[in-house]
Amino acid sequence: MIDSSQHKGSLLEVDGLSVDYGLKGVSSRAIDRISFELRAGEAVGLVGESGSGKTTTAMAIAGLLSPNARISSGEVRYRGNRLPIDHDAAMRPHRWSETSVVFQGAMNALNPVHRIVKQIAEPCMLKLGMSRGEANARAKELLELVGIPADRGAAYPHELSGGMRQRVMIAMALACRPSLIIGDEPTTALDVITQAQILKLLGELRSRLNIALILITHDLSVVAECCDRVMIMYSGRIVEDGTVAEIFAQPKHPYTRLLIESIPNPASGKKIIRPIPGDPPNLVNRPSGCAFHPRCPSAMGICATELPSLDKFGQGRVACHLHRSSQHDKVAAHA
Amino acid sequence: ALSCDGHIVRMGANVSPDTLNPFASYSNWWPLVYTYDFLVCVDAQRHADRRGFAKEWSVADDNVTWTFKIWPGMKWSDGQPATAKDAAFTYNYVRKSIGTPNELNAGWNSTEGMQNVESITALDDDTLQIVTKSPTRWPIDNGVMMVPEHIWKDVSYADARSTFRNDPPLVGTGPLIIQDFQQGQFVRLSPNPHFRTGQPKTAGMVFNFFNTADPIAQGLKSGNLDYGISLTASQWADLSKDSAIEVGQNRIEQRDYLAFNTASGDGAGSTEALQDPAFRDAISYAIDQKAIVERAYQGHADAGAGLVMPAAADYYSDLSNIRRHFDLEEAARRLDSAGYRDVDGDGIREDKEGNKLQLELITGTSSGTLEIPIAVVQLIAGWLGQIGIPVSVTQLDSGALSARTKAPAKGGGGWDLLVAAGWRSPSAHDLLVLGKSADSSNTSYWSNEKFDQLLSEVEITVDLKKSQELVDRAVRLIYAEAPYIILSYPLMLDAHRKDCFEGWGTEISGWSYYPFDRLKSV
Amino acid sequence: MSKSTIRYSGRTRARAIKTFLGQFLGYGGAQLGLLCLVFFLVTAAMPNILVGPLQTAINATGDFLAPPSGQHLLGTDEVGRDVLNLVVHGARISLTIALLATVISLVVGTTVGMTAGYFGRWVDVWLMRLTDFFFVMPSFVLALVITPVVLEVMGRGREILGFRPSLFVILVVIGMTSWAFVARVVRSQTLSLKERTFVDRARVAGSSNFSIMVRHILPNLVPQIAANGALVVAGAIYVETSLSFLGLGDPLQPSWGTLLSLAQRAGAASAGAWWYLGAPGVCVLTVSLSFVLIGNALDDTFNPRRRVIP
Amino acid sequence: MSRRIGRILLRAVITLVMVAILNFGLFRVIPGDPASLLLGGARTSVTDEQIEAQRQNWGLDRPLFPDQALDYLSATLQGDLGYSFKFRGRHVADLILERLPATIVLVGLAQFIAILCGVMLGVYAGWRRGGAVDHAATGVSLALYSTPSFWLGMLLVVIFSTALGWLPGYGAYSPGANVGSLDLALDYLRHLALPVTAVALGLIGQYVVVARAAMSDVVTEDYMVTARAKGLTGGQMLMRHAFRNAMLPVVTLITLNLGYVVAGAITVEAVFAWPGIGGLTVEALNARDYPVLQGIFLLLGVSIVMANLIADLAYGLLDPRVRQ
Amino acid sequence: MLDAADILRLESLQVHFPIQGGLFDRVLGRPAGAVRAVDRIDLNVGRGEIVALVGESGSGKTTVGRLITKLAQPTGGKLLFEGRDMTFVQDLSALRPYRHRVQMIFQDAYQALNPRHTVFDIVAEPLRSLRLVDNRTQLTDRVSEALASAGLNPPDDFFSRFPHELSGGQRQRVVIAGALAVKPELIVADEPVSMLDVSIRAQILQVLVDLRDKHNVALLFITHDLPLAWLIADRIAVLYLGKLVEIGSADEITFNPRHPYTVALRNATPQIGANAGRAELPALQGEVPSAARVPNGCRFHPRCPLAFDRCRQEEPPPIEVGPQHMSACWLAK
Ligand SMILES: Nc1ncnc2c1ncn2[C@@H]1O[C@H](COP(=O)(O)OP(=O)(O)OP(=O)(O)O)[C@@H](O)[C@H]1O
Ligand SMILES: Nc1ncnc2c1ncn2[C@@H]1O[C@H](COP(=O)(O)OP(=O)(O)OP(=O)(O)O)[C@@H](O)[C@H]1O
Ligand SMILES: [Mg+2]
Ligand SMILES: [Mg+2]
Ligand code: NI
Repeated sequence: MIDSSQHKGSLLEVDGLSVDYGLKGVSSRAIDRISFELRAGEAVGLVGESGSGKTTTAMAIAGLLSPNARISSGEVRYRGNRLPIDHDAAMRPHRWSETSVVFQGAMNALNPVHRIVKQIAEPCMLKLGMSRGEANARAKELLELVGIPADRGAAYPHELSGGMRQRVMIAMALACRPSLIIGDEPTTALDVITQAQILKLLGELRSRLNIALILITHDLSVVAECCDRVMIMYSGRIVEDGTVAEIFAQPKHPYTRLLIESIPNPASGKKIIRPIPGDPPNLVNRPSGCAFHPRCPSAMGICATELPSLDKFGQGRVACHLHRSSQHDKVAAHA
Repeated sequence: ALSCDGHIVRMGANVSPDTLNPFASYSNWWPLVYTYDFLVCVDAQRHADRRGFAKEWSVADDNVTWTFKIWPGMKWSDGQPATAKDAAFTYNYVRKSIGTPNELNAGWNSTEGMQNVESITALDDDTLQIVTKSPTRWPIDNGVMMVPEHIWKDVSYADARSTFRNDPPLVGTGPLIIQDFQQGQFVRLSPNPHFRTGQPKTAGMVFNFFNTADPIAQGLKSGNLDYGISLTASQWADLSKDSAIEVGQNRIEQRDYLAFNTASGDGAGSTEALQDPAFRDAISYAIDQKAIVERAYQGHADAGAGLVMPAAADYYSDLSNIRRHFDLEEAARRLDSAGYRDVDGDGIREDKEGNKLQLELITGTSSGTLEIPIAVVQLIAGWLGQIGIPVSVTQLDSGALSARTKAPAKGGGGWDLLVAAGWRSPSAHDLLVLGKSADSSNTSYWSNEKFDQLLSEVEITVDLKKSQELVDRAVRLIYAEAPYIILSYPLMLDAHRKDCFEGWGTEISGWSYYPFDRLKSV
Repeated sequence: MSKSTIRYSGRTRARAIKTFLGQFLGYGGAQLGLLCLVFFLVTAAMPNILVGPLQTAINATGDFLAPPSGQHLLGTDEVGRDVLNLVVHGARISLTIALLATVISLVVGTTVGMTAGYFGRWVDVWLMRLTDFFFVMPSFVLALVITPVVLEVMGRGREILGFRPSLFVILVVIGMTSWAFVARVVRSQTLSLKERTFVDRARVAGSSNFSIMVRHILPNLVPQIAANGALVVAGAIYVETSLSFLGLGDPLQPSWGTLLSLAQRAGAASAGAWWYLGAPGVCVLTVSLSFVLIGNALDDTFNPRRRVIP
Repeated sequence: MSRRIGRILLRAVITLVMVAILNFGLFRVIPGDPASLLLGGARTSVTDEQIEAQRQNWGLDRPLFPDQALDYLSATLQGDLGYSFKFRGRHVADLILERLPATIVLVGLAQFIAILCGVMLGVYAGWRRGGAVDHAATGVSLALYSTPSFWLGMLLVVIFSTALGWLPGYGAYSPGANVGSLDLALDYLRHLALPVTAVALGLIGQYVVVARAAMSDVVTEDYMVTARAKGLTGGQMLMRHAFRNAMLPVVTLITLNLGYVVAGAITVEAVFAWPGIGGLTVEALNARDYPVLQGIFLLLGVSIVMANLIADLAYGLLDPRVRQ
Repeated sequence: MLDAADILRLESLQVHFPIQGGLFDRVLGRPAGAVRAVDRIDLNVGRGEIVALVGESGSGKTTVGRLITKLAQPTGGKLLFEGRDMTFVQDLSALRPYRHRVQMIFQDAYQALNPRHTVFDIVAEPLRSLRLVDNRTQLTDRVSEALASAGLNPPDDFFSRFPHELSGGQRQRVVIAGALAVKPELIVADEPVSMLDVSIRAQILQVLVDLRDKHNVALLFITHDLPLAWLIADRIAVLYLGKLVEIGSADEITFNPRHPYTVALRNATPQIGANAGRAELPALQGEVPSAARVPNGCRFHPRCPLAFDRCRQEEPPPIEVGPQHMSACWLAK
C-alpha cells in the first residue's frame, strides 16, 4: 500500500484511458485518452452530447465494459493502486465495497424476480460477511435512509414507481459503504419533482458519508445544482474540466459555451436560443484535428489539422486552440 | 436366452383377444379354444386323437337327427361335473336369443346356422341330441364353445353380448385354462387339473401380443419366445439361419385378390369397361401370379387361381384346363378386340365412350391377418401401365377402406380396383360367398343368378361329393366372368425354438388349432 | 424527383439484401444448412439423371434385402429395389411436403395469431380456444377425418401437379396441425407489437387495420416466423414420416417416411437390415437439421439483440 | 391474484367444453362404420341384419344430433366414458387406466431425464455462448431435435438389441417371467432402458435449444450487469440471478410437454411394443373404437389444459410481474 | 372563454381505464376498480395558439393527447372540434377528415418509427392513407417539403434511410415531418424534446414556433418541464393526477403560480446560477399516488404542505384568480 498522503487525498486517477468497441470487425474508439482525477468526497458531473462516451467512461472505471469493448490504452488507479479493470475476477474484491454504480435505467437494473430487500441485502452478505438476518436489517435501514418505508422491502421491483426504483438502486449502491458512487443518468426518465428528491438525497448522503460521486447527465442544470466540478465531453474526449461556478460563469471551450447558452432561462427572456449547428461526429471516422471544428463558430485553420491537448488553463483544464497560452498570442496576432 | 426352467411355453402373436367372453369375442380366439371345447373339435375330423366336448357322435339315416356321446365323468376346471346338460344349455342359450333385441350374433358363439335347428336336448348326462330341419353338417361343423351352465345361467343376453367380461380364471373343459389376461399384452394359461385325458405336460403357456412382427422375430432370436407366428419373409429368412430355431410355413384359408368394381349406376367405377367381362378377362392376362409370388411374397405363397385355396383340400382345384396365362401381348390383343383401343396414340387406351382409361386402385394399410405386401400393388400397377391402362393407388386405413367398399346402396363404391384379402372358414358357403349377390363380403358388387343358385344349393347339401361338384361349377363360372382375380394364397410363416420344448406339430390352420397343449419339455 | 426516389428505394433494397446476405452467410450454420439443402434440392430436381427411373417391384434388379455392395451402394429392400434409387426419388416428395406444409402452417398460423393478437377481446378468446383445440388434436386423427374430404374435392384418382391425393392429405394435415404452434408465438409477439407507438402513429396517419397489420406488424414478425418456420419444417418431415408410419403414404411414390414405414413393416430392424432403415432416416435427419440451422441463423440475423453478442 | 386465477380457470373451462364438443363430432366424421368393421373382421359370415343389430346395440342408428351428442355429453359429465366397442365389456376408463401407468413411467421418466440434462446443458451453453460446450451441445441437440424419435428407437433396437444383444428391444417384461419375482423389477427396468432413451434423446434437443436461447437473452439483461457490478462470482450470478429468469420459457415448454406425457409417444411405443396409451390409440383407431378414442382424446385435452393451467400458475410463482 | 376561434374544446372529458375484474367479481356483480387517468378536464385551444400541458409523469398528459387524436375513447364528456362533436366518431372513413386536420407528434421517437420502413415511407404514410395526393410526383414533393420544414436538409438524402441510420434528433424530426406533411391545423406534440440534448432541443422548438407563426397551426405542447413550457407556450395548463389544477397564461403560471402543486413544480426545477428566493415552500413529500386510488377531496392534499381539513373532504372547483387564470385550490383566492 502506497502512502495515501503522497496522493493528496486523490481517490481515483484516470490516466490516458482509451476504449475501443469492436463491431463486426470494425473497431471504433468510444473514448480517447481520457485523464482526470477525483478527490475523496468530491462530486463531479460528466456532461456531453448523446454518444460522447460518458457511459463508456463510467463503465470502464467500474470495470463493467461490454464484451466487445477493449481497453486500448491507459490505466485507472484507485488510492494509488492500479485497478485491474480488464480482469473480471481480479476486479471482484474491489466491486461494490469500493465503487458502486447506479445504472441508467433502474427499471432494468433490478432483477425482476427477487424482492428488493433481498437484492439490497445480497452485497452485504457477500461483501461484508453479514448473516442473512443482519443483512436484511441493514437493507431495511438503507431503504429508510432513501425514504422508502422498510415494510416496502418485500415488494418486487415492478410494484414500485420509477422514482422508488431509482432510490432502491441508490440504497443498494450504499450498501457496502463505498467511497465512490457512479450515477449514470439516474434521473433522466423522471419528472422534476422526483428528480429533485433524488438529487437532494444524493447530496446529503455524499456530505454525510464523504462519498465521491461521478454524475452523468445531459442536463446542465442538474450538474449546476449538485456537483463541485464539471467535465464536458465531446466525441470521446474531455474538452473542458473546471469547477461548476467557473464553467457556468465563464465557459472557455466554444462547445461548452454553446451548450450553456442554449439552456432556456426565464430570467433571460422568452427566446429560443440558437442551437449548435450541425450533427454530432461519427465515431468511426472522426473529423481531423479538433472533433468540434466543423460545428465550431470560432474555428480556425489549425483546428482542422491539429488536435488540441487538454491543458491546464486557469483553475481547470481545456482542450481548445483558442485557449492555449502559446496559441493565444497567435490568435491575438491573427486578429 | 432365458432358461427353460419355468416350463412355460412362450408364444408370440400379433392379434390380441378383444374379450374372453365367447358370446362377444370375435378377434383372436386362440387362447379361448384351449379353455373351451367345441362340441366336436375341428381337428377331430382329421386327427383321431383330438376330441371335443363329445367323445363320439353319430347321425341317423334321416340325416337330421344327431346323437352325441359326452365324455363320461368329465369335469369343469373348477371341479363341477361337465355333462350334456351344459352343452344343451350353451346351444339353447344362444338359440333362444334369436329374435330378441339382444340376439347373440356378435361373437364366436353365435346364432348363425341355428335357424335350421329343430331342437337340442340333453337326453341324459352323457347324451346330447340335435335335430335339424333339413340335412346339414352344422352339428359337427359349428364353432360354438361349450360353457358351464352354473356360471352362465345368470348372465342376461344384453350382458352376454357386450359387457359381461368373463374375467379369468375361466372355467372350461379344455387342456389349458386362462388364468390371467391383460388387454393387448398377454394371456397366461395354466394346465387344467381336471382335463379328461390327463393334465398337459407343460407348466403353462403365455401368449404375448404385439402390433408388429418385429418383437416376435426378436423374441425368438433372443430366446424370450418359444414360438412366433405372422413373421415377415425377411424375418423368416433371417431366422432360418439360426440353428436353434425351426421355421415353418403353412397353408391357411386366406386368399389375396384383385376385385373389379362391377357395379353400374350408383357407386360405379370411373369407366363402364369395368362392367364388361371381356375387359376383365383381358386384364387377367396381364397379371402374373407366379411373379407376384416370387417377387412380392418372396416365394411364401401359392399362386392364385380360383376362389378355393389349397388349404381347403376338400374343394380345391387348380382349374388347369381353363386357367389364363400371363401374356401382356395377349392382354393387349384382347383389349383391342374388346374395343378398348388407344385411338389417339398417346399410349393410353380409351374406353368405349372415348374417355381415357385411368383406374384408381384402392388397398388397405393392413389387410387380413397376413398383410398383402405393397409390392403386389406395384406389380399390378406396372403391368396395367404396360398395356396402356394407367393406375393410381390410394392406400386407406381399414376404417376408410371398409367404408369405401361397402355396398353402393350404403354409400360405398366409386373406386375401380381393389386389392384385398379374406380369411374365411373352408366351408363351401364361405368359399363361395365372395360372389354372392348383395352379400357384404362381395366387394366386386358382381351379381349372377346362376352363381347364386349354385350357392343356395350347396348350403343344403350334406353329401360331400355333391357339394364338391357344385362348388367346382360355381368356381369355374366366376373365374370365367372374372369379377375377381385371385392373386395368391399366402402362407403363414412361423418359427419355434427347439431348446425348451418338443412335440411341435407341423400343420397349422385357422380352423384347427396347433397342439401346443401336447408340448413336452426337452 | 420521382425517378430518383424509385432509384433510391431500388438501391436501398439491393443494399439491404446484400448486407443481410452478408450477415446471414457469415454464420457457419447457415452455410452448412444451405449446402445440405441445395444438395437435396438438386437431388430432388433430377432423380432420373442421378439414379435412373424409380424402381418398383416390376423393375427391381437386386436380391431381397441385400446389404450395400458395389452394385447397390445402399443395399436393397425386401423386394430387391435399390435403396439409393428409392431415397433419391423420395427426396422430391419429402421436400415438397416439408416446404408446402410449412408454408401452409406459417400462413394460417400467422394470420390467426396476428388477427387474434391485434383485435383482442372475443376474437382473441375464440381464436385462441380454436388454436388450443388444434394444439391438442393428434395429427393422425385429423388425417383420417380429412382423407375422404380431400379425395372428394380432388376427385378420385386425379392428380394435381403430379401429386396424388394422399400427398395432399398429408400436406393439409401437417399444415392444419402445426399452425397452432406458430399462431401462439405470433400472437404473443403481436400483442407487444400492437402496443408500439408506431402502430398508434399509423392509426393517426389514417391507416386501416388491415394495412396496419400488413405493413407494420407483419414485417416485424419476420424473425419470429423465420425461426419458427425452421422448427415447423422439422416437424412437418417428422409428421409426414409418422403418418406414413401409420400407413398413409403412397406406395407408388415413396417418400422417406413411406420408406421408413416399409422398412419397419418388412421387419428390417429385427432382420438387421440397417441400411434400409438408415438411409431414409439419415436423409430426414439431414434435411431437418439443415432447416434448423438456417432458421437459427435467420433468427440471429434478424434479431438485433443477438447480433451484438459475438 | 385471485382474478388472474379466475380468468385462467375460465379459459381452461372454455377449452375443455370445446374439446368435449369437437371430440364428439370429430370421431363421427371419420369414415368407416365400427359395426361392420368389427364384425367384418371376424372370420364368420356377417349378415346385414347382424350389423344393423350391432349398430342398434351401440346406439349408432340414432341421429348424431342431438340424441347421440347429448348422451355423450351427459355421460361424460358424469365421468362415464362408456364401453369400448372393440374390447367389449370393458369400461373405457378401465382400459385407459390400465395402460396409463406404462406410458406415464416411460414418458415421465424420459421427460425427467431430458429436462434435467437438457436444461443443464442449455443453461450452460447459453451462459458460455460461443464456447466449446455451447457448440457441441447445440450441434448435438439440434441433430437430436431433428431426428424422428421412432427412427431413433429403431436404430437403438438394431444396435443394442439385435446386434449387441445387451438390452431387450420390445415389450415391458420378458415373456413367461414369473409374476411377483424380485427380478421382475430389474427386468422391467431393462425393458424400459431403450424406449426411455429414445424418447429422452428426442426431447433433450428441445430443452437445450430453448434453455440456451432463454439464457443468452438473460445474459444481456441489465440486471446481470448489476450483478457483475456487485462483485458476484460467475457461479453466483448464474445461480442467483440468471437461472430463475431463464427458467420462464423453459417452464412453458416443460408444462406443454407434460401435457403430452399422457398421450404418450405413439410412434415410439409402437416401435418398442410398449403397452401404453400410444398402442391403445393405434388399436382403437384401427377398430374405430369411438368410445376409447374419445376417452383418450378427452384425457389428452384435459391433461394439456391442465398443463397450461399449471404453466400459467407456475409462471406466477416464478415471475412476480404476472401475478397481478 | 367561449372563443369562436377555438379549434378544440374538451368539455369535462374523462377516461377511466377499467381494472380488469376477475371472474368472481363479474359473477357477483362487484364493480371493478378504474384508473382515472383523465378526470373531467375542460380545456380549449384556439387557432394558432400554443397551449402547454405540464405535469408529473403519470399525470395523464399523454392520455389527453391520445384522446384528442382518437387513439383512446373517452368514458365521459365531450370532444368538440370546431364546434363539431367528435366524441363518438370511431368509424375509420368518418375519422379520415379529422385525421387530416389533427396530427400527433409522439413522445418516444425510437418507438414511433417502424424500424423496417424508410424515412420516405414513414413520412408518406399519412399522405397515402388519407389520400392527400394523386400521383407519385406530388407525393415526393409533399414528403420533401415536410422533411425540409422539419429541418432535414437536403430531403432526398434521407428518403432511403432506415430509422436506425438516423441520430436521435433526426428521428424526432422524422416524426415531426410525418405530422407536418399532412398540413394539419392542430398538432398534439407529446414531449417532443424531452430526450434530446439542448442543442437539438432548441432546433426543434424553433420549427414548431415557426409553424404557428407562418401557418397559424394550433399546438398542444405536452411536457413535464415548466421552463420549457413557458418558453414556447401562450398558455400553460397544469395537470395533476388526471385533473387540471391550474391554467393560465405562460407568464402568469411561471411567475405567479397560485396552486401549491405548480409552485412545487417550479421549485423543483433545477436552475443554473444562484437560486435566490427559491424555498418559498417546503419540498413535496411522498410519492405520486396511483391514478387507481385517487385521494378524496383535493387530490393533491396528501402531499400538499399547505393542506388543511377542507382539502381532505371537498374537492376544490376551479376558481378564477386572475385574467384567464384559473386555479383549483381553496387557498388560491
Ligand atoms: N457495446 C457497444 N458496442 C459498440 N459501440 C458502442 C457500445 N456501447 C456504446 N457504443 C458507442 O460508443 C459511443 C459512446 O457511447 P456511450 O454509451 O459511452 O455514450 P454516452 O455519452 O453515455 O451517451 P448517452 O448520453 O446517449 O448515454 C457511442 O457512439 C455508442 O454508439
Ligand atoms: N391503456 C391504459 N390502461 C390502464 N391505465 C393506463 C393506460 N394508459 C395510461 N394509463 C394510466 O393512466 C395514467 C396516465 O398516463 P399517461 O401516459 O397519460 O401519463 P403521462 O402524463 O403522459 O406520463 P409521462 O410523463 O410518464 O409520459 C397513468 O397512471 C397510467 O398508468
Ligand atoms: Mg449513456
Ligand atoms: Mg406521456
Ligand atoms: Ni437370455
